[in-house]
Amino acid sequence: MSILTIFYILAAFTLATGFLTVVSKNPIHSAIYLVLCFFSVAGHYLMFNAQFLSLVHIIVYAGAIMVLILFTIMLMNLNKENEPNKNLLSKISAAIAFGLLGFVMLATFIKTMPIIDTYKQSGQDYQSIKVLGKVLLNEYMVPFEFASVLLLVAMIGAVLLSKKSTSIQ
Amino acid sequence: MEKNLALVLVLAPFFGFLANIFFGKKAGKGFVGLLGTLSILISFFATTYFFMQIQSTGKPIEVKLFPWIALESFQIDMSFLLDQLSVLWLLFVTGIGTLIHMYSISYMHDDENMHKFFAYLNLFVFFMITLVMGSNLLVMFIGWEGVGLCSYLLIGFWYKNQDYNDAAKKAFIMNRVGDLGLLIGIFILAYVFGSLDYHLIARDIFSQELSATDSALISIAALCLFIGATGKSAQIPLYTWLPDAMAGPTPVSALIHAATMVTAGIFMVTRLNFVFDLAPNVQTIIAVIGAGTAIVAAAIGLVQNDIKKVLAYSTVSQLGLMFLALGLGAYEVAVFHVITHAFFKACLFLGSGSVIHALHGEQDMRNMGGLKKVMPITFWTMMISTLAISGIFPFAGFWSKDEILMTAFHGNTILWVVGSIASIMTAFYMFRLMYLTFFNDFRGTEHQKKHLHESPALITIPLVILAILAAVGGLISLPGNSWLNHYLAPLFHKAHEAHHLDGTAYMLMGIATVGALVGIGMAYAKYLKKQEVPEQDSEITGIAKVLYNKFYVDEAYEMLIVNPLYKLSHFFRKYIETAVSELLFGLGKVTNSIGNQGKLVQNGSVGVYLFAFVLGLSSILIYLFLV
Amino acid sequence: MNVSFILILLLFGAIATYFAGDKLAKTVALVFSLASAVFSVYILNLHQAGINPSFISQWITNPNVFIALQVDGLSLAMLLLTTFLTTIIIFSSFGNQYNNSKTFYALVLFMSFAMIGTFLSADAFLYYIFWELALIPIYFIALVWGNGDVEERKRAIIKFFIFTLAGSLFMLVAFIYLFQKAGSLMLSDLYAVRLTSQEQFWIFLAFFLAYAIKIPIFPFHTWQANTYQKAPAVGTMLLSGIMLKMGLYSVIRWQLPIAPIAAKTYMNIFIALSVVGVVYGSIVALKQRNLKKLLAYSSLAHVGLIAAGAYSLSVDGLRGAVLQMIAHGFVVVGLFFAAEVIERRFQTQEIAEMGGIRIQDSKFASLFMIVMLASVALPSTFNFVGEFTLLYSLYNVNIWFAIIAGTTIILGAVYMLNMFKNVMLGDKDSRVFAVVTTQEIIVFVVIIAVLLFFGMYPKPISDLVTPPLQEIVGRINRL
Amino acid sequence: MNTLIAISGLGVLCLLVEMFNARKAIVPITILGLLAILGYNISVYNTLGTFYNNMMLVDRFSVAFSSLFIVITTVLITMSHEFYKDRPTKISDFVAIKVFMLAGGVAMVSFGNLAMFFLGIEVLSISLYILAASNRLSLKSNEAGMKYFLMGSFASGIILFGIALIYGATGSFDLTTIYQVTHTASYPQWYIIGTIMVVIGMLFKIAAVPFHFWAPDVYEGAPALTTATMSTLAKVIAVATLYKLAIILVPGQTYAFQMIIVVVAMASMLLGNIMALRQNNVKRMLAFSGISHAGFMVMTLLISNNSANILLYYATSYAVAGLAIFAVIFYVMKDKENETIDNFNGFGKTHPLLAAVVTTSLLSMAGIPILSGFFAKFFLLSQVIQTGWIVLVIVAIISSIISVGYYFKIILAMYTKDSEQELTSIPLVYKIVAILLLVANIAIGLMPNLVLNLIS
Amino acid sequence: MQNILEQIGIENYIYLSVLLFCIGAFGVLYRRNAIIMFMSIEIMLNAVNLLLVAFSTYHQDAQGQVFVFFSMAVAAAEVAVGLSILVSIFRNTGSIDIDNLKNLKG
Repeated sequence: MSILTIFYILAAFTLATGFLTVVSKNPIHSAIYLVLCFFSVAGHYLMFNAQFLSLVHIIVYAGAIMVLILFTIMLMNLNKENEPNKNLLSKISAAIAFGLLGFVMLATFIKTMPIIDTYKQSGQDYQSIKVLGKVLLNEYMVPFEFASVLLLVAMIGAVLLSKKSTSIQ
Repeated sequence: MEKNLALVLVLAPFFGFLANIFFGKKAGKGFVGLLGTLSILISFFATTYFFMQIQSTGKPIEVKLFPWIALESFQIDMSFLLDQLSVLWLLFVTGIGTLIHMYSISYMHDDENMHKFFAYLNLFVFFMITLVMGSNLLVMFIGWEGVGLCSYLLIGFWYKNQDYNDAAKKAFIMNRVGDLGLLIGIFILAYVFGSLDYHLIARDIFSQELSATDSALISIAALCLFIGATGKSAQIPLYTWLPDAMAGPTPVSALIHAATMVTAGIFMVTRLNFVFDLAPNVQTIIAVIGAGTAIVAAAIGLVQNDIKKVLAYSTVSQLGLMFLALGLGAYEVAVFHVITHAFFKACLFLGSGSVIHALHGEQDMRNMGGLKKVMPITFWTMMISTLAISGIFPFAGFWSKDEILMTAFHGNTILWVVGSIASIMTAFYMFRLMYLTFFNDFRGTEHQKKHLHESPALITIPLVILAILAAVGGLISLPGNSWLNHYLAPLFHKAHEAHHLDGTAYMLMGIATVGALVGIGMAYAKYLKKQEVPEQDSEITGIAKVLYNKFYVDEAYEMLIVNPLYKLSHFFRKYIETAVSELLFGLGKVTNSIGNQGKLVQNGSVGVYLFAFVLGLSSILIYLFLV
Repeated sequence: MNVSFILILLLFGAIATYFAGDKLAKTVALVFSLASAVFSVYILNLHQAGINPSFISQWITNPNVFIALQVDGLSLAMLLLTTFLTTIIIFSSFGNQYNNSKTFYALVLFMSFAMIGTFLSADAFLYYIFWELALIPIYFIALVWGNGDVEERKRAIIKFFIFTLAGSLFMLVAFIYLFQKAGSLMLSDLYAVRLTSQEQFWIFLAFFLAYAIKIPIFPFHTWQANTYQKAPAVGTMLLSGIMLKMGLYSVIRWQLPIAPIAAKTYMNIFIALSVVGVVYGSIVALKQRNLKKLLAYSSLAHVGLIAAGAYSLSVDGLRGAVLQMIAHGFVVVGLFFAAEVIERRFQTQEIAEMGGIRIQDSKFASLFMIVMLASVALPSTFNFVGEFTLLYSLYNVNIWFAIIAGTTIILGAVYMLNMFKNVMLGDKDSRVFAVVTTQEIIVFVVIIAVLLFFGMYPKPISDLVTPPLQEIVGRINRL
Repeated sequence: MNTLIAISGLGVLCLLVEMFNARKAIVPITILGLLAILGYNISVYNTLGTFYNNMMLVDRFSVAFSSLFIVITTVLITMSHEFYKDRPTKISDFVAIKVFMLAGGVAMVSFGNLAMFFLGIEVLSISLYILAASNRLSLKSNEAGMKYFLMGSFASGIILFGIALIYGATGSFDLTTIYQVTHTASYPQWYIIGTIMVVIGMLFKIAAVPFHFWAPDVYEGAPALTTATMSTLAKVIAVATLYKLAIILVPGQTYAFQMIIVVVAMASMLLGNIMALRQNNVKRMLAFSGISHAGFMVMTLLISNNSANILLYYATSYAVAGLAIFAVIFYVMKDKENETIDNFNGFGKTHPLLAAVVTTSLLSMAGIPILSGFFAKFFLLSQVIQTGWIVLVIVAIISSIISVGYYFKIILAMYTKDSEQELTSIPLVYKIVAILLLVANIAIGLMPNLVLNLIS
Repeated sequence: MQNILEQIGIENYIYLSVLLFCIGAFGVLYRRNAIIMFMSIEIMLNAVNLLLVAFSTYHQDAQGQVFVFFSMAVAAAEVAVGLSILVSIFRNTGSIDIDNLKNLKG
């Protein structure tokens, strides 16, 4: 079983779970498919030998984001198929958009794809935790800090939007 | 000295006008009349001085005042020219003007706006003097339009009556039609000769060969100028305003619409005789139109019942005869008839005014009659003038009309026949007028009858003077020994053979006299012998009806020109205006409908928005990479 | 002392008027307008004495823009026209009571400021700015103090605004293009720039759109009648008396010399359009029942003739145009003032509701009549001088232009006399017409005096404007 | 270079001040802080270069635009105290978010690395999502926040995809490196795709057609102050960033790229103005007006000569006019059920001064001289015509004409209709701000050199 | 260390992420349930992350992977804000159907 076959299987799995996420009627099912999808993506990362990244990926996406989403679903008691039927037109238009976008992007890439025979092999370590940490905290120190501002804003925002304010009533 | 005197000549009436309009009301009617008359009299005296001067030296006097309009190729000055023609014209303009002013003192005495009347009359004389004295066409044009304005003001003098105002308006507008022609003619002359000065144009014409284009242009110019003349001098096709103009007070009719203003066309043609001489085709047109006007107007005059309307048509007819003469190149003959016509026609109008005055405004001859005994002076003066206009020897009209017919006879027999018939008709309707007015019994109301009286001296004196002039005016140009021809000779550049007193001449005189007598006889038979009175308006039938309604020319104009114009106006206003606005509003509507479509797309659904997003993205990628 | 002082004076006057309060506003405005008139006479003296009162100073360095105010005979004539007419117009409004009159009179002075700026500017950028600025005050004057139904007024005035703005924006495009070519927008630089005939055509057309709407030339005139009708008397007078002269002046100053080849090639078309406007305006005026609208259409006819003369590209045509601009400025102000005098008493503009005024007030009748006669170009009035020169210049282009345009002589008489008859004459005296006041008489007398004096002796103005016009025509013909 | 840090610090300080229960001091402190930062920012006008491992690229462009952002933010924050008067407990959050947003904006115009750009745009966007939805009890506000969030995330995805492709093609996120690679060596076509996707994402942010659909809805639904922020600050930031990106990333401006910009600009100008004609809601109308102005500003991408200056001038004039209008809108639309133009009825009589401010600002937007809007359009078009896209100029002119139609709707309402509501006094802050902005507008108009030569 | 791309090829990764991205986009367009739309957006971001990592390997460069961390932070922040907006909508309307949000239009 060559690596390529593994890739194909994994890719098919990724796409399939992604697609199922999108089309599942039950939000819970969608969420579960999405988690599977995330895992498959983590699998891809592993194939690249990016262990740290795949770990972080699973922690952040599956562990944090999906939990948050699921939590919200539970909170709102949405775990049933309560989505009314969409009208045909919007379905068709979504399908058209999907087809068009997919076709255009794929066609574009196929058309513009350079022929790559040899791949760079630096032979150096570029994706171990150590290297990543160095890059992140040296070169990318400012963005790293700035990301904290981003998270701070999100935090303030989340509080601002969801906190029941008592002063107005 | 001469310059100052010329200024006095021009400005005296103008000051009369100013004084009357500003102070007339306060100063009182006596002052107004006196001032008005005196200011003209001063002009008259000044004219007499110049007349003497020119008689003795024969040299024209030019008075340059100041530059007026500057054009790139030449400049138009405000300047005056006193030569044989203008002085002659001034003489009878101011002379008759003085008489008529005098007459008006009494005639208008009861009108509350007498000061305005005199002011307008003075203004008229001022403009008439400008017209005559201008040394170039444009100064003449000031006078030309100015007299038109005064005519407008005076016709509509009784402005409370909207019919009178319409008549005034009509006069002004029809004159303006002619004025446009005149203006175009002026443009052409200016273009060809680079000047509008009479002298310079004449000098150019005689000093150099004219190219073919120039000759053609001059022909057009002559035609345009003649169109101008038809407006002012009431010729076909623009004559219809003159009968309507009788709405004005009678002295106005006498001064403006008989003696002076309407002869401006003849003056202009005579003034520019050297131009017309270059355009023989146009001269033919002038002659034909003159003859046509003469007979058409005479025919209409046959059946009119309003005393002033009869005289108005008579005027048109006589003017036609003058143009006939002009068209045949006999300028001095036309001038001669202008002068005699001024005398007798002014007299006739003033006489009719006297009658109307006596009858408290009655103008319908069917309600007159038998006034001979009550108003002897009026009767006799009018009788003399009637004889003169009918061409009875030895009154003034005989000589001048005879000259015209003789010229016509030599020029073109048909024109002569037409002119002669017009003359016969003239004799007929003039005597019809006399018989209906003065003979038989009075047909008016009892009230009127009680108050019948002869007019006061201020009215009769001018009548008498004019009657005398009408009787002896012919003396200035007796056949064979014409002072007038001699006097005017320097003006004309084309040698014009004088008529000899030969057999033909006597024969023609005889025919004319017999013709006149026939006309008189018919009138006598119909109106004195049978004592017929014209039927009421509704009973008129047949040809008479056509004539009575003036060949329906007014109606035709109304239908062919006025109504289409108003319809066009309506059409423009209703359709073109809206169409143009709608076109532009249409653009607004298009944007609005685009906006509405846009509003439909902007339907609040995120799906649609994202769809548009994806479409935009895709099309950009397609455009960049796949096309 | 240079000419920029007059702009400062008026701007300051506008501000002072605003702060003077409602009661004093009109007096203050009159004083300032009078001062500007006096000062413009002073400038005239300087000019005659050979001193050049022009003003130039750099404004924006990149792009190169100057504050350049140029005084020559032509701009001086327009300056005098504007300052004197503004004074007359302000004085004429003394008989009216306006709400919030401080703003009103401030706007009037501001408008005068902008119009004078337009006439004086020798830098296209500055010129354009003044050109647009003049639009704002008249918009508000017409909108806020206008008459008639609010909705209709709004529609008419927004139409006017969008029309004129649209036109002038195309002019702006032309200027931008020229700026790229010349590197500066100074008039002298624009004159010097070489353009192909293709470029000239488009530039000419862009200018034409702006000016044709402003003047207006058929078929761009549809804003005019309604706006004139809805605007208050002062607004109408400003619009018709001065503002539309901006368009005509610009044709002479900017359009023709910058695009001479196009002007020469297409002159017949533009003359024809103008002449069509003459006839069209006259014919439409025949059936108008609203006095101000009738006057508006008559104005359309008159300015059509002026435009035709300007496009004839001859000294005669241009001079006639300038003379007639001035004459028309005064006469149209007089006519609209007469309409206003009637409206003050009868509260109507409908001709059918008037009549019989002459019985009650013959003085007014006489004054009105003289102004009316001047507008139909009776010889010895100023308008005749202009109209004659214009028609003659048209004749030199083509006799048919002269004949067709000449019909205005006839048609003008028709509608004017009809109007006069229906408005003034007759014996209807059901409505009381209070006798004209001294203030109203003064306005008329001043206007009439100007019209008659220059009618007899147009030489001073003619001499003043001829040298620059000769230069412009020379420039056109050189190419 | 330290501007970004200072601003972020100021944001944190706001939150701290709240913790110390000094609510009333928040706005003054922030304003003072911002002014100080502004002063600092101007002082580094001449110390240019790259900082923090090329993460920040400080040049005159970034300094000038950062200063503009700071000024706009200062104005917005000055008014926020009055605006949030009935929600005092949350004022620190609002102010802090705005300050952070400013930090995002500064990061966006002075980024030297795509990571900074991406984080900056996310900070900006997330702040705006929050602000748009910040009126929690209003369904409209919720809807606006949600729509903006969904579409904004989508656009973020596109931008991120583009960045990934750029990285894939060049192997770096560093602007200088990318620039060197694309101008010296050959590179895969992905790079172009990537830049196009980034540009499209930015076109979304500036609300250019056809990526504009979110703008009207969000502007309408969001609280007025947020709308003001979006239509002035956010738009100006996005435009400046788009400009910087396009200039640096798009190599040698091909015809096809220009064509896209031309089409987008024309569509934005026309559609924005035409749609605005049909609006009754003032905020919505201003949204469409903003779309058309985005079209105008996008045109700067076509021109080479002096374009940054012109963009700065245009943006300044647009922001100044917009803020002045909003200052009045805050007052007029306060506690109003609907936000239609009718609320302006009779405003000319009741508040002549503020009405004059609105009028002049609208006229400035419409491009009437001597106001700055005219000069902005003039400078812009005079450069565009040089590129040969005369069609574009004509379309710009036509859309300007159309725009007069709706700008004058407000003016007409103010001066011709009668007011049916009773007079209330205007908060002093709004009045002062409005008048100062009016003065600024005219000053920039009369002395364009003040702004026009800052960059080149 | 061997480059895995030699056996798979970078193009395959590009296609995969494009497809995944399109699926995400499709989800955003297709669904009206806001939560699932959020999930779709996460799929889109994941696609990009995958691409970044692939390119990181392609260039043998750590920056791409570092960028993924930022991307994750952004994703987390977005979800947090998005969900809180959703919560407040849900509190107001009792629904998370995006089609109910059509008050703003025209």
